[in-house]
Amino acid sequence: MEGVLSLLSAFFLLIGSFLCLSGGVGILRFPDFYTRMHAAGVTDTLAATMILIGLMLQNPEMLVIIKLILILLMTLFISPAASHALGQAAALNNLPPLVDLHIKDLESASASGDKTSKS
Amino acid sequence: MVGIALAVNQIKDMFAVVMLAGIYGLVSASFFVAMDAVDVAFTEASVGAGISTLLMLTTVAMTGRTEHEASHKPLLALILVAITGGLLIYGTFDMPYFGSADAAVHNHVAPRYIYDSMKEIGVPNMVTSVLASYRGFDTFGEVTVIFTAGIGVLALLSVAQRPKDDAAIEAINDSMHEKHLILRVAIKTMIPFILLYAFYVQFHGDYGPGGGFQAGVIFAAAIIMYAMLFGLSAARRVITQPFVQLLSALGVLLYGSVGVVSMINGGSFLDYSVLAADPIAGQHLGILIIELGVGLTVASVMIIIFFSFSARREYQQANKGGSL
Amino acid sequence: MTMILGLYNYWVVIVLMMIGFYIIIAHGHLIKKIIGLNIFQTSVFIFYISVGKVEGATAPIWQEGIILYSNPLPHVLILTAIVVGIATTALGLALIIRIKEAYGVIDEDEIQAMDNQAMVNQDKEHQ
Amino acid sequence: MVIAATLAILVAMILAVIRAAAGPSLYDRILAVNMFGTKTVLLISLLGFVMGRPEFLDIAMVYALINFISVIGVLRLSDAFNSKHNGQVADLVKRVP
Repeated sequence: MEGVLSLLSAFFLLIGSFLCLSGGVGILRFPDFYTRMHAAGVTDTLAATMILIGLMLQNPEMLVIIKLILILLMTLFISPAASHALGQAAALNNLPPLVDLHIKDLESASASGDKTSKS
Repeated sequence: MVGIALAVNQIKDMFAVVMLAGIYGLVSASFFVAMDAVDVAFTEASVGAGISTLLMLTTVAMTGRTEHEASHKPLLALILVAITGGLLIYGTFDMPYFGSADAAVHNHVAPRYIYDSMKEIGVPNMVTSVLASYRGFDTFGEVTVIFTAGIGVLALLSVAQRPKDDAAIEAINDSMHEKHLILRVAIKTMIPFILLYAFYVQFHGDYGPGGGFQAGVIFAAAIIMYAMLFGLSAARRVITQPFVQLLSALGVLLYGSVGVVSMINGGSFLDYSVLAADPIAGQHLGILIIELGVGLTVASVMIIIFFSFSARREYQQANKGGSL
Repeated sequence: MTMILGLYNYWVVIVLMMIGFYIIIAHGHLIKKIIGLNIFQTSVFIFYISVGKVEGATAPIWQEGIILYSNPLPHVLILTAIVVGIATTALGLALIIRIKEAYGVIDEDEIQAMDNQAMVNQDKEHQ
Repeated sequence: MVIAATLAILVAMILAVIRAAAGPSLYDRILAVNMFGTKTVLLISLLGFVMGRPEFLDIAMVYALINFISVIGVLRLSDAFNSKHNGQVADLVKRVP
């Protein structure tokens, strides 16, 4: 039983670490804000969940587990709300996504950029 | 941390600098956890990362974002800094090594705090017992300083304002409702838990990390959150200005009067052992009450500071037709 | 080598302190100065906390079976210092806002220039 | 395993800091700070386990709360930067190959 638990916990922690790292690489390497937000937002929540579950399996004390569950609930509550607010604010304030720009050629891209900056 | 500090030095955009300062606060709090200073990390977490970033950002929003190129030569400053740093590093060669147990700091009063506080005070968290009992007078001074700072901010930034009528508040409320629907629902759900958690931190400070300072800041943070999403006037209706001012004074008063009561009971100022028949019970009672006083003052001063900052901002915006 | 390992925490503190110091004296922007002051302050916090750390000890909260604790005294001092620090920072920021309202700028040099100008004008009026 | 996770989080934190320092737009910075905050929550919980005193999860909880508050605050205030922000958008657009 003990061995199974620690193995499971190690597994969860491993997944969590991997997600963390991929999120970090994503936030650094992706080309524009929205893709970066995708990388950070998605991995953040799942990585936190995985690591917290991994920690829960490590400690048999009830109080610690309750606190971990509280943190987990809070993360699940907060992280999507914050991501949503961030994305909404960016969209409302005319931060253009990169996708639209690839369709047009460079001149019209910079022209539309100028237009947004004047509006 | 050094890297972040250097970046702060280089970047001209004030907004980025403030964000980096926020990260800097987070890093230093993690460092405090690694150094066993859990109570300090607690405080830094609630203060350095949240409130101070918020205040700085409000100021940046009110004063403009860019920094001009410095006109004078920074070389002189650099030389001065290099000389001072060199002297200080020279000074460290006599210092005790990091983590050594026989350094001078660990030899005078600290052993008594560590080994006797359980007997004398009966509170497991030594930081709390030192803070509230052994060095209670110190803490009284700190609380007074915070109170004074609150008064100072109030004197500098308060604007004469007439309370808005209900219709205006409703209008603001509706306009924000559209924009921040999801956030408002999320926060509405969370605020009661945050307040409850603040009380937990307040009264659990004897047994784990926490205490009046931290609880005050968390409590204030919940109110600040409400004010940010539901409009300042709506928050002011819940917590009126005279009420917080009264509360902040009341906290200091509570602290001081515990000291006076212990003097009346025959002890010296802030000596809680005489508050109850049993010295340890007296200590418990005293610590509980003064932590409450500290919590009240800190919470209300933080609320006062935030309210005055954002009221000032609204006032400026109203005077300039909504543009900065 | 042992010296480097034993003293590096002080050196980090000094480097941070000097960066804060440099920001305070070399930059004219008042908010930046406040941030510099905060960095300086944090370096002092780190100094205190790292002095209080004992190798192999744990946090100073009493628990059955633990003998070695870190020193609680610096923690107390720094805990209050942090909260007082935020209060004074708020006061400084409030002052900055008032300066901005009075002068329209928050750059040290420009404020000085405006002050000098005002002084010159006053002198002219007297003559 | 716990230590490995701690190291992974540290690396992710460093990457987030680089993004916060470099990030061309305002929202990139806010995003990086937000991510840094969540990572700090995880780091502190992990550190509690590494040091063998896992009852210090309170701090992690405060972090989760306060981080959220600061992100919300930043977003509310960032409306004030709107007019100044659009210049940056133009820069961003021009940088696209």
